[in-house]
Amino acid sequence: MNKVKKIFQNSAISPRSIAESIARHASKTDIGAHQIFLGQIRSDVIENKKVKAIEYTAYEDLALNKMTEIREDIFAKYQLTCMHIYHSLGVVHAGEICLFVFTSSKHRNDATLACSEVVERIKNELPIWGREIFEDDTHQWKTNVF
Amino acid sequence: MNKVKKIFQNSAISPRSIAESIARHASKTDIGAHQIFLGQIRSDVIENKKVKAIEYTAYEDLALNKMTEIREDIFAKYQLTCMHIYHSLGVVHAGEICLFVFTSSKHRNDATLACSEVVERIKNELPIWGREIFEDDTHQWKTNVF
Amino acid sequence: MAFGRLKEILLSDLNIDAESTDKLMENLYAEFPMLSHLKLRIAVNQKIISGNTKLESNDIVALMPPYSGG
Amino acid sequence: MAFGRLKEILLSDLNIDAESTDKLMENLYAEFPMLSHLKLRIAVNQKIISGNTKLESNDIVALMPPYSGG
Repeated sequence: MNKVKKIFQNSAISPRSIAESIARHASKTDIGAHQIFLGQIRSDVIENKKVKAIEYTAYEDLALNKMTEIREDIFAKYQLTCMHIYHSLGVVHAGEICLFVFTSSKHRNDATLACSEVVERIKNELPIWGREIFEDDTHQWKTNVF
Repeated sequence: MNKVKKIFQNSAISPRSIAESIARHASKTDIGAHQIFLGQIRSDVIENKKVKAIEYTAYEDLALNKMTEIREDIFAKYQLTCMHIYHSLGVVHAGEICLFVFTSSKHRNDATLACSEVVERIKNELPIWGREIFEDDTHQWKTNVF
Repeated sequence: MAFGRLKEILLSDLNIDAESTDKLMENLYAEFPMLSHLKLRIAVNQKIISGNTKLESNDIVALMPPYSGG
Repeated sequence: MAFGRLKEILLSDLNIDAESTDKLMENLYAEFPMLSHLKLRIAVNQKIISGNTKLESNDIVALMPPYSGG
């Protein structure tokens, strides 16, 4: 069984932590391409009410096992140097970043295709739930559109 | 005629400037997805000589006009909130970043497809040349593989 | 264990005796009719199941509404 | 104007009298036989041309080897 890497953090993902993650790859001089996907909280207006935040919860154990499986599939399919995934739990406000997917490879095609596929699989296969919190503090459960 | 935006900078692209660019989008709460491509200098070994840097030159006026055209095509084709492009000129060392393409949209598909298409067109259509400098200070002209 | 909006319906994790997942769901639907509107995924001991599955005591059953991460 | 490896072959920008881009290239190939190994794109006054193009005095012709940006 492969090592299970953690992906959850109890806060929004800061631009600074993204920069640090990028900077750590400067020593890997076999990398030619990085592809990054960031999910940002939108303040959608639904029936005249504006979303001010999303509160994420997850079935963490199952999510981490599933992510390990996805990671193995992706590394088997694409020539990647590395891949990093972070997803926020708890309350993330509109304009903040809740998902950070980072793939790197020698040639750009692998990083690019892997990044899209991982984002798709995270949205489809990880047991994570978002509760949209409106400005009046009512809420509704988010549904992903595919 | 549309406004010509500058894309060149005479240095590597720092992770910090990428973070700043991301952070500036926190106020745009209609954005749900960011896609970022980064080109990093590889220290390829060619005939036993290791690349230590690439020196970029460009036909800047033509490149900026071409980029304006590409930008218009992309905005006509995809629902983007914004798009930012930076390419280094001069010497960029192995492990440093020379290209930063940043697209944002409400739903992820637009940002993702636009990002790939822009990277492809930049490599194909912008008059930019890379000279690979080896550790022994000899050089060869880079050729893009497609 | 219940997740997402299910947590609001069931209020807390429940201890229920049932010989199989189908039986378990039957009992839950009877008690919480709202559940029938949701497309649920079911996991037993962290493995997602697709058909009816036998349950032993201490098995952990997770009821999961559609995912909405990312 | 010459770019990329062409700059090393031509050494500097040149002033050449030629009535058309075909004539210009003919002269250059005669003087710099190495050029014939390169697939060049040609721009006149910042517009890339595909066929032979008439030249006026003061037109700026750019000879560009294959791009390798990014």
